[in-house]
Amino acid sequence: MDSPVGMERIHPLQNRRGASAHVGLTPAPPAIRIALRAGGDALSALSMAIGLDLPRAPKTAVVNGDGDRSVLWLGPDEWLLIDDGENGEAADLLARLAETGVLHSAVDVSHRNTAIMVTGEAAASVLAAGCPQDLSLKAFPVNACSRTVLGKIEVVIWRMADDMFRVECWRSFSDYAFAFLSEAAKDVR
Amino acid sequence: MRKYSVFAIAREAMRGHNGWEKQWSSPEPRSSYDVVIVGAGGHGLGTAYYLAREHGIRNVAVIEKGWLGGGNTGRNTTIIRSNYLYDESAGLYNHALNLWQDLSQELNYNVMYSARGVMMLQHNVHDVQSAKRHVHSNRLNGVDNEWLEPEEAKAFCPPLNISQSARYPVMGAALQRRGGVARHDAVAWGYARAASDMGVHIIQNCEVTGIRRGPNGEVKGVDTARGFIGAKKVGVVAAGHTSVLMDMAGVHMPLESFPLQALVSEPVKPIFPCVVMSNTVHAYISQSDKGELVIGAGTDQYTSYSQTGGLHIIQHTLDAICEMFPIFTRMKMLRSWGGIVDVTPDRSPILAKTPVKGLYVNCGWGTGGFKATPGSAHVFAHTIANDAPHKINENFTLERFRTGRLIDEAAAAAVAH
Amino acid sequence: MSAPHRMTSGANRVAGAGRLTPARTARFTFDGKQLTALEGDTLASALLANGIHLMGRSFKYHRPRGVLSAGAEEPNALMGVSRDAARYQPNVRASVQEVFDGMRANSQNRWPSLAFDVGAVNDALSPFLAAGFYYKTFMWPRAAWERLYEPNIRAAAGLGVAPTEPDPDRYASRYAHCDVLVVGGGVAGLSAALAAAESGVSVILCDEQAEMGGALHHEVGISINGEDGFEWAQKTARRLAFMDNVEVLTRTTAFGYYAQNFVGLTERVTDHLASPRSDQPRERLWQVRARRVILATGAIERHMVFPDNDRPGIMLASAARTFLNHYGVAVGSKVGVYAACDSAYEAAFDLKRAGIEIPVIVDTRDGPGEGLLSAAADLGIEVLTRHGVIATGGRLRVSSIRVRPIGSSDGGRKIAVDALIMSAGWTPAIHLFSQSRGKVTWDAENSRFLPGAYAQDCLSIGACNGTAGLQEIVEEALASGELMARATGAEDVPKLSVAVESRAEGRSQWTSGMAGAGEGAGADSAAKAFVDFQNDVTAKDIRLAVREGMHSIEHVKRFTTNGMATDQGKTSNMHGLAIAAETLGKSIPEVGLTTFRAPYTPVTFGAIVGHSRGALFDPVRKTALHECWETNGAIFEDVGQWKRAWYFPRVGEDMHQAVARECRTVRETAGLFDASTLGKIEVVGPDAAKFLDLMYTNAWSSLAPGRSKYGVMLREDGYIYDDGVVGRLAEDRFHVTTTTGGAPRVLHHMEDYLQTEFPDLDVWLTSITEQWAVIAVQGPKAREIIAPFVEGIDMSDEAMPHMSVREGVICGVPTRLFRMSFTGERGFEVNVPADYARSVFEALWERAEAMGACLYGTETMHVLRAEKGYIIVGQDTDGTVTPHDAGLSWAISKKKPDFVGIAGLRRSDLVRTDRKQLVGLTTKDPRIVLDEGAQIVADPNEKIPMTMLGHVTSSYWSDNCGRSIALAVVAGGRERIGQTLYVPMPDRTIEVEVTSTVFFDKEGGRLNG
Amino acid sequence: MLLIHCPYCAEERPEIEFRHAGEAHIARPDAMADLSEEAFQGYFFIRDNRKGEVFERWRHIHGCGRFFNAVRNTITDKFLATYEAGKPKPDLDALKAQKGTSA
Repeated sequence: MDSPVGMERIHPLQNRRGASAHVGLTPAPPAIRIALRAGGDALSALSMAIGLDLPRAPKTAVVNGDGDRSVLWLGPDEWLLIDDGENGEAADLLARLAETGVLHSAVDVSHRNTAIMVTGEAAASVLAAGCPQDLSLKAFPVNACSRTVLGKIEVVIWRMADDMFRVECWRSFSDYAFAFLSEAAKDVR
Repeated sequence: MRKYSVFAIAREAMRGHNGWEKQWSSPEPRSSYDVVIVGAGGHGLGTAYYLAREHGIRNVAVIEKGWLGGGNTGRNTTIIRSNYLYDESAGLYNHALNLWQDLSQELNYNVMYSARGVMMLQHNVHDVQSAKRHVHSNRLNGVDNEWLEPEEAKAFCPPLNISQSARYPVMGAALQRRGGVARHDAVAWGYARAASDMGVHIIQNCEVTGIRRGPNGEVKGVDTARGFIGAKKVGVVAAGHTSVLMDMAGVHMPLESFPLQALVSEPVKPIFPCVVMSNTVHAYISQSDKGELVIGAGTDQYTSYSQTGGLHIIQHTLDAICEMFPIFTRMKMLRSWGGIVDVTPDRSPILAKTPVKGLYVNCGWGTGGFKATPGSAHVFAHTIANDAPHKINENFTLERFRTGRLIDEAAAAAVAH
Repeated sequence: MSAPHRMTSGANRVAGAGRLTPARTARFTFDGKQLTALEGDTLASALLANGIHLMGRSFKYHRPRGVLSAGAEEPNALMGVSRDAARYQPNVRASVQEVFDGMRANSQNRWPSLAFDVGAVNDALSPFLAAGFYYKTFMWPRAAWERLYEPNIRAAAGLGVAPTEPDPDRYASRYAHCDVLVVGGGVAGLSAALAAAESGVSVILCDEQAEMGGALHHEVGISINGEDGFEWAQKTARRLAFMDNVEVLTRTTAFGYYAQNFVGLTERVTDHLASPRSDQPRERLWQVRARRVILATGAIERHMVFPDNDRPGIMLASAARTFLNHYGVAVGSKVGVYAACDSAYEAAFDLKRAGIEIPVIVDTRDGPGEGLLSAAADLGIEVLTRHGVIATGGRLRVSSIRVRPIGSSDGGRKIAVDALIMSAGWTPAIHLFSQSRGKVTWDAENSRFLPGAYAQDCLSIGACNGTAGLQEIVEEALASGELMARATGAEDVPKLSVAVESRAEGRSQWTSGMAGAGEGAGADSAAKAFVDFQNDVTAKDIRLAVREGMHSIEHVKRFTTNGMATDQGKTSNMHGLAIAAETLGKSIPEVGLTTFRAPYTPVTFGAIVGHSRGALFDPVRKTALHECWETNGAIFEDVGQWKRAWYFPRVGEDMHQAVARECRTVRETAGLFDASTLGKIEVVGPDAAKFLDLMYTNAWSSLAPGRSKYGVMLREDGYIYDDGVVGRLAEDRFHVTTTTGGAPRVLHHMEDYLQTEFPDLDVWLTSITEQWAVIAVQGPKAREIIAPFVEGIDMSDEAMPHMSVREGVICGVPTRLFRMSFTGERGFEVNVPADYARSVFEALWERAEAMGACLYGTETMHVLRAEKGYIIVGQDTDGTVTPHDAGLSWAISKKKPDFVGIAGLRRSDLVRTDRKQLVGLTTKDPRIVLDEGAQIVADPNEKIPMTMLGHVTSSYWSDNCGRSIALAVVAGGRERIGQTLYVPMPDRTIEVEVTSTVFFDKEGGRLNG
Repeated sequence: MLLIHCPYCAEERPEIEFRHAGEAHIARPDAMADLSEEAFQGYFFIRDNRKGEVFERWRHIHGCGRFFNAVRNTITDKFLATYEAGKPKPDLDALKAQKGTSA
C-alpha cells in the first residue's frame, strides 16, 4: 500500500522475525481494517458494497476470490474487514459502505490492529500455550475465526490454512503477543 | 476451667496428658436463650464471649452449621492491620488491633499474634500518592503506619525484588509495624473455650433453617436441624451465608458472596520475615510459623457458595508473587483452598441493628474480616446487649446504602488516571 | 559417565532382579558423598542400593527416618536436590526423583549432620511437645512471644531451605482439549485409554511415573495378552503414543480437578535429565478441558501404626517390592513383614525368591487369604497370625522387632531384622474424584472410602474404584473406555479384549486390612506409634485431640497437624480418622473425611506461572510515539499498563528543574505532548447523541458538528466515573475520549447500557484508542507550529475556535484535529493514524524545536492543568466524589429527564452542603510544596485522633505562578475560601489558605491568546 | 475455569473470555429522576445472592462482546441455561426438570 509522500508507515512489529524448526512467526503486512457493525437488514447491501457476503455464522471468515479481502465474523452484529490495500484506501471503502445508505457503523481501525502470521506444523500448539480455545482442526477448521485470549491479552485468531493462523491484536499489545509466541515457539516438542 | 501454662504442660507431660479437659463443652440446646448467635466463627464466638464477659449475658448459644472455626476463620491468610483511611474504618480496625495485643493473655490461649509488620508495596506515582494519604491520615488518627523508600522496604523484607527494571518497580511501601498475623484456629478455639467456660452453649453441626418472628415482627428464635430454639435476640454472624439467613427473616441484604482462594507452599526454613501486600499486582504473602508461605489469591468473578475457585485465579496470584519474589518459582504449592466471602457495595462491613426488632447482623467483611475479629466481636456484643451501636460501629449501618453515606475504602484508593 | 561396572551401582543390587540396565550408570552425591546409581533409579532406590536407609529427619522431633514408600506418598525421604546453585529444589521426594548424572542431593532439617542431629533433643522433650502444646504456653511474658518463642519455633520448623537465587529455568504452559482424559497409566488406565483411542476419539493419557505401568512396577508374575505385564504396559503405551488421536504423557501428575472437567497436569520435562537442552522448559503445565475423564489413579498402601514404627528400614511392603522388582534393590538381607493385608505376603514371597531372608510374617489377622499360608510354608517362611509388632530396636536403622500375640501382655519375642516391611491395606486414591466434588461412600467391609455419586462427567476405575482382581479391573477399564468414547460421539467402537493371568490370581490383594492403631499402640499406650510420619503425629496425639474436645475430624487434623505435611496425609488420613472414630466411639463415616484439595502432589509455582514471567508477566503498552520520546531522553512512568513519558531532563537537570523548564516553555512558546494513551471511542449511529445524553451529565444533542465539549460520566450512584472531551464529527458520529486508565471500563460500561438498557437505540461503539496517535501541541505558538503542515482546515480563531474538531490532512495523512487545551494555552490535539505518528511527529518537532518549543511529559501536564484548576479524575477525585463536590455542577444538564447517575446524585448524603469540595490551597510560605495526600485540619492543636477536613489531592511547585500551588478536597470547602487551615506534618504544621481552584490566567484569555 | 455457553457464538467457551456482570433481570427504573432513596437502594444495592439457582449476567467480552443471561447453581457452579439479553426469565422448574433427566 502506498504511503503519502514522505510519510513512512511504521508498522509496530517492523523488522521482527521469529521462528523455530516447527513454527514461523512473521508480522503481517500493513492492511486496511474496517470495524463494521450492522443489523440483519443491512447485510445484503453492505455485502454488495464490499463484494463479499458478510458471514452470518459465528466463528466464520470469508475471503474473496482474489484473496485480497476478507471479512471475519466477530459478533452477531460485528465484522472485521481486512483488505490488503492494493486497490485503494480505507476512505474509499468507507465511502462505498456509506453510499449504501443502510444503517451501519464503519470505523477505520487499520492502525489500531496489527497481525502476526503463525505458520508451520506446530502453529496450533504454539497458540495453545496461551489460547484456551480448542484449536484442533475439528473444532477450529480452516477459516474459523474468533476473538479470544492469548496469554494476558485479547486477540482475534483466524485459521487461514491447516498450518497457518493470523493473529490480530491491538498495536500496543503486539510486543507482548510477539514475545509470547516466540517464547511458546521454543516449547515445541 | 484449668489454666493453661507451662506448669500445666509439665504436669500433664508427666502423666501422659490424661488430665486435659475438653476445651469447650458440647451441650444439648436449651429451649430458649437470651441471645442466639448464628455462626461459630471467630466473630460469632467472640461476640458470645464479650456478651458473657462484658455484659453479663451468659444465657447465650452459638449455633453452627458445621464445626466451629470452619468457615472463613479457618480459611484466611490471617493478616492483621489497621492502617485504614477513613476515621470509621481506622477506628474499628484499630480497636481490634488493640485487643489483639492482649488476646492470648486475656483468653489464656496462645493465639500467636505476631506483630511482624505488614508492608504494602506501591508501584507507581498514583499508588504512592494514595499510600501517603493513608500514612498522613493514620498519623492524625493515632494509627501507626510509616513510609519506606525502596531500599528500606528491601531491608525490612530481604527477598523483595526492588530492581527498577521490574515490570512494576517498587517505589516505596507503607509499613504498619504493629500489623502481622495470628494463628487462625487458635482464635476460634480460644474464644470458644473462654465463652464455654462462662456458660455459653456452643452447638455445632446444627444448621439454622429459619428465623421466626412474632406478631409484631420481632424476632422469636430460630428453627434448626435440632428443632426450634427460642431467643430474645438473634445475631447473625454467618459471613458468606448471611444473605441466605437474613432472607429467612425477610431482610434483603446488599451483599454478594464470592469464592476466595488461598494457598500455602511446602514448609521451608525462615525466609520471609513479614507480611507483604501489593494491591497493584494483586498479591499478599507471609510465612507461617510452620514454615509455609501463606499466599492469598483473589476472588473469582462470579458469586458462588461452592468454596472452590478456578486455577486461573491462583495463576494470576502466583504470577505476581514470582514477579516480586523471583526466587520463589521453585517453591511448591502444597495446598489450596477456598472460602466464601460476603462483599458489600462499599467493601466495608455491616455491624448493626436491622429493621427487625431483636435481629442484629455482622457481615460484609469481604476478604478482610479476620483482622477485625476481636474488635468486631466486642462492638457487636455491645450492640446486641444495648440494642444500640457502640460509638465505633455507629456508621457501619444498613441505612448507609439508602442515604449514600458509604465507607468506601476501595473507591478512595481510586484507579490509575 | 563412569565405566559400566555392576557393583559400583550399589552393594544391594540383586543379580537378575529389576528392570534397569546395569551398564548405564549415573553418578551423584548425597550429603557430599559420591555415589553411583543406574539410569532409571530414583534417589531412594539408588541410596538403598548403596545400603543407605537413613534419608531424613522428621519435622518436629527430628527422628531419624528412612524411605517409607516408592512413590508420591513419601513422607520421610525429602531432600534438597540441585543441578547447580541456582537450580536447587527443596523437599524433593527421594522416592520420585530420578537420579541424573551430576545430581547433588542433601538431607534436610538436621544440624550438624543427618546421623547426628542436635534437633533430636526434641524427641527427648516430646512429652512436653504434645499436640497443640503451643496454644497453652509461650504467653508469658507477653513480649517474649515475638522476641524469643516465635523465632525459635520458626527456626525449628520448616523442612528444606528455600532457594535464594533467581530461577534460571523456564516453564511452559499448554491448553489442551480432548474427548477423554485418562489419569493413571496402570493396567486400568492403559486399557481404558486403548479402548477409547481405538474408537477414534481424542485421548490424553497421563501418569506421574517415568514409565507407564502403575502397580506393575511392583507386581510381577502377571501376564497380559501372553506377555509380561510390565512389557505389555510399555508396548501399549508406545502403541498409544503412535496414534494421532492420543497424547501420552509420562512424569505428568494430574494435580487438580476443577469445574467442568478442567484438569491441571504438570509434566516434569527435565528434572531427570543430566543435560537438558536449552530450549526445554523445566516443567510444562497442561490445562486440559476434557469432555470425559477416566480416573485410574490406583490405591496407596497404608503403613501399620505400632510403637516406634518409624525407624529407617521400616517401609511399605509395596515399596520393598518395587525396589526389588523394578530397581533390582534389596531393602535388607533379613526382612521382617508386618501385615494386616494379603498383599504384604506377595512382597515377602518375591523377596524370599530373590534370596532375601524373611524371618517372619507377622499378621494381625486370624489368617490371610486363601493359599497364602501354604505358599508361605512352601517358601519356608514363618507366619505368626493374630500377632502384632509391639516394639522395634535400632537407632539409625531398624535392627529388631518385638512380636507378641494380640491381646497378650507379655514382653513378646525379639526377632532380629535389618528391614521391616508392612501393609495395613490399601487406600483408594480418590483425591481427584473428591476434588471433582463427587460424594464418597464408605465401604465398611474393607474400611475404605470409595467414589459414590459423581458430580462431573467422569468415571473411576480399577483400584481407586475399589475394584479387585486384575481381570475385573481390565473388563471395567475397557468398558469405561468404550462408554466414554461413545459418550463423546464415537459410533464405531471396536471390542477389545485383554486377557490377564496372575500368579496371585484369586488372592484378594486390594481389600481387607486395617485402619487405626495396632497392638501396643492402644489407648493405654504411651508409645510413639506414628500416624503421620513427617509431622510426627502419633496415635496418642489423635486421642489427646479428641480428649480436648476436637470431635470434628477437621479439628483433629488442625489440632494435631495430622495429614497437613507435604504428603497431605496420603498414608496417614485413614489411620487418623480411625483412631479418632474409635476414641469417640463413632463409626468412621460419622466422624467424616477431611476434604481433598488441589494439588494432589505439590506443584512448583514456576509450573503454575508458566510463561508469565519477566517481560511476559504483564503486557507493557507503548504508544506509537514511544521511540520518539526515548530518543529525546524521556523518563517514563507506569500508568496502568502504559509507559508514558514523565519528563525530559536535559543534561544536569533533575526532575524538578526539567519540569519547571517544560512548564515555562509551554506557556512562553509551546510544547509537544503524547496524549495517545487517552481512551477513544467512536460512537456512530443516528441515536448517537441521544445515547451520549444518557451516558454523560452534559447535553449533547445541541452540540453542533465540528464542535466539542468536556463531558462528565457518572456511575448510577452519582459519583464521577470518568471524564473527557467529546467531539461531534457529524450528526451521527462522535469521537469520545476517556481517561487513560478508564478506557476499557468506560467502553464496557457504555456497552452494558447500550446492549441491555437502551437496546432500541441505533448506535454502535468502536474502540479507536490505538487507531489514532495523539500529539498535543500546546502554547501560544501552537497554531504557528502546525499550520504549515495542515491541509483543508481553516485554523483561524473564527473558523476554528476553542473546542472545535476538524477532519483534514496533516503532513499528507488524515487527521482529526481538535482545538482544545488541558494547559489553559491555545492548543491542538493532532490525531493521526498510528503508523504515521512518528513521521508526523518528526516533521512537527523539527519546526517546533526550531521555534523554541519543548517536549513535555505527564508531570508538566499535571502542573499546567493544576495551575488552571483542571481536575484529573482518579487524582483530584476518587470514587466518592460527585460533580458538585468537584465544582463541575455546570456540566450537569438541568434539562435532561434522565442520565446515568441522576437518581444517585439526588440522595440525601450526596446533597449535603458540608461534603468535601474541591478547592485550591496556597501555603502561607509560598516555597513550601505540600505533600500530596497530606490531611487538612482546622485546629492544629487538637489531640489525636484529630478532626480531618480533607486532604491535598494535587500539589506542585508552579514556576509560572512563582509559588507552590495545591488542590484539595475540604469539608464545606467552597464556603471556606479565604480561611486559614492547617496541614499537620510529622515535623511541623503548615498554614494554608483556602482559595479558588484557578491559579493562573483566571480570566482564561490565553486559550485564545 | 468455568465453561460457558455463549448464546450468540453458539458454543461453549472458557470463562476467561467472559466477564461476570452481576444479577440479571434488574430493570433500570423508567422514572430515574423521581426515584426514592429506598427504591434506589433496592435497584442498585440489594441483591438476591441466592444459594441455589441464580439469574446472572455475563458478557462475552473477549469474544463476541455481547451481554447475555445465565441460570447457574451457586452450590455446584453448573449452568442450567444461557440466553440472550432481553429474553424473559426461563422457567426454573422446567429447566431443573430438564437437567435432571439429562444428567
